[in-house]
Amino acid sequence: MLSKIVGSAVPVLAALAAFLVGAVMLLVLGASPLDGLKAILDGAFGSGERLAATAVKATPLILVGAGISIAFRARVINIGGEGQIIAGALLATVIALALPDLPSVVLIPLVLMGGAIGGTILGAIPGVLKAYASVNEILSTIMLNLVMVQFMNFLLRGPLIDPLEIAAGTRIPQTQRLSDNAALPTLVEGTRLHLGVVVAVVAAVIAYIVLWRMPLGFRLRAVGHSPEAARAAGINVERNITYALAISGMLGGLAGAILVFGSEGQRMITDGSAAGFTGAAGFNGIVAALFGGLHPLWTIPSAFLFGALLTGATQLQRVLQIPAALAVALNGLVVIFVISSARFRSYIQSIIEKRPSNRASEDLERPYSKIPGVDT
Amino acid sequence: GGSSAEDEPATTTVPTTEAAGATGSETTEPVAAPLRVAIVAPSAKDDLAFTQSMVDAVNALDRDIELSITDGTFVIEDAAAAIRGYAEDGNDVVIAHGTQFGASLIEIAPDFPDVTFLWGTATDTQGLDNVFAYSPAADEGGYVNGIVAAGISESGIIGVVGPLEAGDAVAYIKGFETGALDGGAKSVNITYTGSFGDVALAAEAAQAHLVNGVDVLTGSAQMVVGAVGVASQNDIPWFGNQANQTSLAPALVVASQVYHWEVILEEMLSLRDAGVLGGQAFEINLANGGLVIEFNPGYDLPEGVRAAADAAIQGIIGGTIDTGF
Amino acid sequence: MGTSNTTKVLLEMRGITKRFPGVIANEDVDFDVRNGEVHTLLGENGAGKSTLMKIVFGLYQADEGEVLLRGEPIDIRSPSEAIAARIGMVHQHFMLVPPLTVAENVALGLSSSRRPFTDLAKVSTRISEISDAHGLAVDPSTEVWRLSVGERQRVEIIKALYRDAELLVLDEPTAVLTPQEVDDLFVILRRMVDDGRGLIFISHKLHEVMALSDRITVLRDGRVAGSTTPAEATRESLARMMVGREVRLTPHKGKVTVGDARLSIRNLTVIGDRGTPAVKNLSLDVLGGEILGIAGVSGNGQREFAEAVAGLRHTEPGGTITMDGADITTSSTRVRRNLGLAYVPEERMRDGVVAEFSVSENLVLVNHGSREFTKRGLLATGAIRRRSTEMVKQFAVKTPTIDTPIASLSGGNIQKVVMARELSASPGVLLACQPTRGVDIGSAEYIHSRLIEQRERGAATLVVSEDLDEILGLADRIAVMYEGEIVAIIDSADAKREEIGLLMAGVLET
Amino acid sequence: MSDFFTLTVLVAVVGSGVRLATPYLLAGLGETVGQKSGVLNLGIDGVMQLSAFSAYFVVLKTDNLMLGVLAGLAVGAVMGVFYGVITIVFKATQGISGIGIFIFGLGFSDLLFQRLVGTPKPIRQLPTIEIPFLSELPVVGEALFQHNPLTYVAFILVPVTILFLGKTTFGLNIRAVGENPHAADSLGVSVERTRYVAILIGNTMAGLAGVALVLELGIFQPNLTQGLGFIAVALVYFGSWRPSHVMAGALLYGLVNATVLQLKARNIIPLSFSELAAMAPAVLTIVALVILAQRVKGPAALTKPFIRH
Ligand SMILES: Nc1ncnc2c1ncn2[C@@H]1O[C@H](COP(=O)(O)OP(=O)(O)OP(=O)(O)O)[C@@H](O)[C@H]1O
Ligand SMILES: Nc1ncnc2c1ncn2[C@@H]1O[C@H](COP(=O)(O)OP(=O)(O)OP(=O)(O)O)[C@@H](O)[C@H]1O
Ligand SMILES: [Mg+2]
Ligand SMILES: [Mg+2]
Repeated sequence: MLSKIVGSAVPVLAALAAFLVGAVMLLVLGASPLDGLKAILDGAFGSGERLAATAVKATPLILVGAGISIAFRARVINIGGEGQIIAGALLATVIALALPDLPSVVLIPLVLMGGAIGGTILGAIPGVLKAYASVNEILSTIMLNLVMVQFMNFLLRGPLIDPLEIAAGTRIPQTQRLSDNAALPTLVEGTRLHLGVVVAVVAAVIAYIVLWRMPLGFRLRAVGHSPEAARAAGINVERNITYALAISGMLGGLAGAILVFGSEGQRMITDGSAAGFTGAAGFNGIVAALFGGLHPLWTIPSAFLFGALLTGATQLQRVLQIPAALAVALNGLVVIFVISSARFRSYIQSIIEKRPSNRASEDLERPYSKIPGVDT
Repeated sequence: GGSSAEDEPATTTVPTTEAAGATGSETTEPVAAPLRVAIVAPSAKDDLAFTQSMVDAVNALDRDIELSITDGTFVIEDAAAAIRGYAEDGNDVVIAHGTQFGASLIEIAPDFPDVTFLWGTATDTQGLDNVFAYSPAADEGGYVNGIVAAGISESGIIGVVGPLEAGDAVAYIKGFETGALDGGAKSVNITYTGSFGDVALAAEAAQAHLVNGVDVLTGSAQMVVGAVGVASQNDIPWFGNQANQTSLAPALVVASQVYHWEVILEEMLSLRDAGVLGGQAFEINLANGGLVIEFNPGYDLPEGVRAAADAAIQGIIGGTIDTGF
Repeated sequence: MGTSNTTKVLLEMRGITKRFPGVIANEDVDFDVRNGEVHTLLGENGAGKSTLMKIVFGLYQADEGEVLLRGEPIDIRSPSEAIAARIGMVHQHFMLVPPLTVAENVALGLSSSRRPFTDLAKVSTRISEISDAHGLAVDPSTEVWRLSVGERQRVEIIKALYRDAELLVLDEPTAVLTPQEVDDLFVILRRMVDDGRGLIFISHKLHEVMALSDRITVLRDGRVAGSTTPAEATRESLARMMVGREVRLTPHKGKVTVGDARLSIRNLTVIGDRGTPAVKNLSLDVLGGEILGIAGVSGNGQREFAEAVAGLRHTEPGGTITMDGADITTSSTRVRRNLGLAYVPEERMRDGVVAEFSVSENLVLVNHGSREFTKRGLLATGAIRRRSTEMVKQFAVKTPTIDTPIASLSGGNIQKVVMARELSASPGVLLACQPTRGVDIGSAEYIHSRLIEQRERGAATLVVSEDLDEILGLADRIAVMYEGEIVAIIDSADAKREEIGLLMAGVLET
Repeated sequence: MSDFFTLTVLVAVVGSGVRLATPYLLAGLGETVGQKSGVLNLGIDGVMQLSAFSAYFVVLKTDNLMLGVLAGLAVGAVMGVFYGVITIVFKATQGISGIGIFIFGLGFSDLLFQRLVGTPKPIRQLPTIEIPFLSELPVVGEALFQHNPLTYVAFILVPVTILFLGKTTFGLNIRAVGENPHAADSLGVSVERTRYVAILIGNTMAGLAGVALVLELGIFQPNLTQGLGFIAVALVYFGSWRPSHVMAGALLYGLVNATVLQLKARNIIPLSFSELAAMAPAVLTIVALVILAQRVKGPAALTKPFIRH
């Protein structure tokens, strides 16, 4: 018990250390860290609407983070979140464009499913390539991100462009306003808190159940820890690697659909870069997952925290005129600090538990083997 | 909707929040508080291009203004959050400086009926009565630049480096193409690199033009700095758009079409003073002085070419020239 | 057992204690080696042998105690300091870089005369000299991955000799060698001792220990359990000293009537990792109620053969594998297991268990998805725990709890977990590879008895082992594998140790 | 279409491809050295941005190209020390900590730029150096021997890296440590030190790649690299850890890009297919990975932290 508490304290301390560096940066930039903190807190939690905005910002991070957690448990590194989000968004958008008149009860599940399928396809590609052609997934997912950005630009500037944009000659790469029947219903009147938030949380809980309570998750984790032993036990390693990336992609794709149908503008739009549409959720989701100890449930509060940091950063810039890039740099530091503390944490835990620090598990490419508060 | 700042405890330190929210703008005494204006823009506030043109314009206004800026918000949802945040914070005027922000504005503006939103570049207000739309007739200056470019080109081949085929870049480039061809150019080669941000690709696109015998270059959007670099290394004259880009290549920038939004900003603010919070569209053009062709005194432009440019400007103002856009 | 001509003490360790979190690996250990002698360290798995030697070699630092080299106290803080002090070590696991050549492997860590470049020509020449002087034939320009296990062993020794080691530590050097290779190695080692070097030798094989040692020290639970010499000791007395109780070294087998062939292999050809056939046109029947032992030097295709039977490796067209009448040649591992195949892989830490999983998770690794362990699509935690507890008890697995990560168990207990998992399914065909390699005597005895139980139950049991004693003790029939073929099948009643050794080495034709 | 295949155009495309390849090559070679020692660095894109900014800033302030190059190298080296501590001392998961470095570099260089510079101001660019005689050769002269000094440096570093890894004692140590660190350790080769130096080399070269990019362009902007560093990592796999193959990959990538741009400039690719054409390099890389991946195994200890046992 003690070891679990100390264990979860270590990454939190590491994150605090990163924020301390952030405070120093603020000082150097000539702003008071206290004012900065106030601005961030105010921007993230200052009102019901802002709280809702934070939750909405956290939504894709929860989904991508849960997906990353599943992938990492199977020892697959999915850096393709950006591309998977885009794929999901595109397919969901096409569905909404094709069937705008379906009633909400049908159309909303349909577009969400479309998003999930789009993401699944884009996740399955590197999955199959890794499992059956030994293509390193880090690289194929990065490359697919590049491909998807251009594909998105092609579609949004060409076949899917808002006819009004052509008429006006501005040609902003955006679709027309999509069917209101597909809009994710608002949960709290007057805020932007929409159904997508609930979908994400439920998806993360399901991800947890799959990973720790279902045979599929058992196999994914076995494959992640030891593909050789899994294979000898009769588990189809290739197929499970494909599943891991496909599921991870599915959650990313779902995030893509939610980004479109939970957006202010109720349409898909970009500025020509991936982040212009995704808000870099594909990368920030990795950060959230990590901070959540690569555990789908812990990813929820973690994503909320980073959602807060991101919304808070907008306020930081508004109020103190500190560039939002500070928040980006800070995110990087949090990743570095937290991941660097992982070994320290298992070392401390092993001392507390008076057990040999798990010798065989030390060759990990993967971050933590045990998560506080959860028996595996 | 309708939950605006007055429903929430004012947590910001801004003293005017309550006043602005509770009493509405029409009763605000002009002497009391400065006008609070906020800009949300996709690129950096000193980008020597689109965003800077608006920041310069607000600063050029002869009014007591308290200006806040959120720049570099190319993520549309982030921009939306910033726009909403500024409205909540009790700003009087929020400038959504990017066509792509329009979709969000449609959702936000009705929630803040006392705030005036400015949206550009856009040609209509989407039926919202607290939104002013603004746009540049960028094709006009493009045409003039095209005439000049054709005048100084020896090969008659002229290159254009664009980002995505979108926004005012399209208008500028179309006008430029027409002007250059009217001015006697043999061909105008246009490359869209596919990115607003990739400077390296813009530079290589300029290089590719040079290979094809291009001896004059222009371009639009913030990534053109890469292309300007190529131009200056190869002594190729350059035409700027949006802001005065002379500082990028003091010897080679021939002219820049500069956006002087202050001309129409003043009009919009006056309307607001008079109680009209939006509902109209504005355009800057050569005729109203919102578009200005600023020639670089450091570039030795032949008399004849300069005269042709002036003639073109007059022709456009007079309506005798069609820019093709 | 040459009598030592010198009595100078080369290395002396006094009161060595080494702790790891939660474990005391060495406790107050005294140990010494003289020039010109082989001093053997004996002990069960986890007794602390390797740890003690790693302290000698500077890989670990002792928490307490002192080390004297040639009478002088010395503090060895890294392998390079050990090498400088003329200590060499041949590790339990080969310390070679497979893609590099022999010369590059030897040159690693040496300073070069042609700095910053390596001087491989000079190194190669010197390797050849050492090869000639000690009878360690190996080609310096070959990449190590091309070498046989025996050759790799030679490279390890050359590495130590190249650095002019006076004290040589050999941690289980014979675990992967044939009887002939062991004999050759012992000749080489003897010669080195006669040159005046001191040797520390570690092995689990008692007859080797009796053959090579001058002195023997036994470690138990990190402490010295006693010291003796081959003259005073017997294999039985050594085993007793190690385990702390009486141990039966040869398993007891009852009489069983054999049944029909349950596993039939016809014309099996398997391609190995190097792209050449590792198993060539092999045919074999294993009958119900018998243990068929496959003897052979490692690298003669046993591994590929076993993997092909388990469904982990493709077979070439033309061959067939049949189990209880069903053709399983192209079936997946899971299908084979469902048909009643059990498989104990040779590398248990890699293929046998998921090291990060708990004992319980490893016990259900194969059948976690079965009806017994799932309820409405979810894992039935209760049923899994109940069954695991049972198995742990039944197989006498020493573990704190069933939730303990398996990696923190000793090698013998890990193997018991694998056995428990594989045998609890009451398999029709059991394929056990190196079932007791590196496993201590006590656990080995237990594992052997469980294998014999399977035989009595009527299963067809296939035991692949490089330990000839194990095969001789267990098997009803012995198949000798050489270069991918079965060169002879001998009834164990008629089997002679020397004959099998020669068959394994490919010297004797049948 | 036909006028694309004129000599001048082809020469220009090759020249442009070589120029575009330079930063990929520099970063890719550095990453090769790092990976050979067993350390994956996914963060080189971030390192490149930090180095690019510092070089830009120093040249902006001093107008001295040499100082700019040195500043970029120094920042690369500092990031190397940083990454070394993360991966060697703290033994952090390499794939993820690299992402951390990337995000940090992206954000921090942006922050510095906005705070210290703001308006993009052009700086002096690297001069083109025409190699005597060679540059006068027909065809190849213009395509290959009229470039800026860092392009030559990048290509000279290819044989240097081959020699370094293949023939020097330190190169041997790097290869051994990347394959079997325990073996190297047992022979007194310090795994930590070797990896440290390899990481340092890798990051410094990534820094140089950033410098090459910014001094070629003569301007800085946030996210200058646009993910170039990630592609450089991909090229290491593409080149299966052989410097000459990494060079081939970098050239291929540069040439495909240059060709696409050239085709766009001549209106051969219709504007509406611009984006599809821009997918070409990434798609080609994936295809190449599929073809190559099965045959070549990377360093066995890649991404595995070293722990004695
Ligand atoms: N690096 C380490 N961290 C923690 N515990 C360790 C470490 N190395 C060894 N141990 C523990 O120390 C004890 C002694 O291990 P050691 O490897 O010395 O045994 P051994 O006698 O060589 O066994 P074997 O016959 O299996 O090789 C074991 O309990 C082992 O788990
Ligand atoms: N290694 C295994 N051991 C026990 N049961 C298994 C194993 N693999 C799958 N199962 C179970 O067998 C059933 C049918 O297998 P099926 O192949 O349809 O599942 P799957 O999800 O595709 O699994 P896999 O990916 O391992 O093939 C599943 O319900 C699953 O729970
Ligand atoms: Mg299946
Ligand atoms: Mg040992």
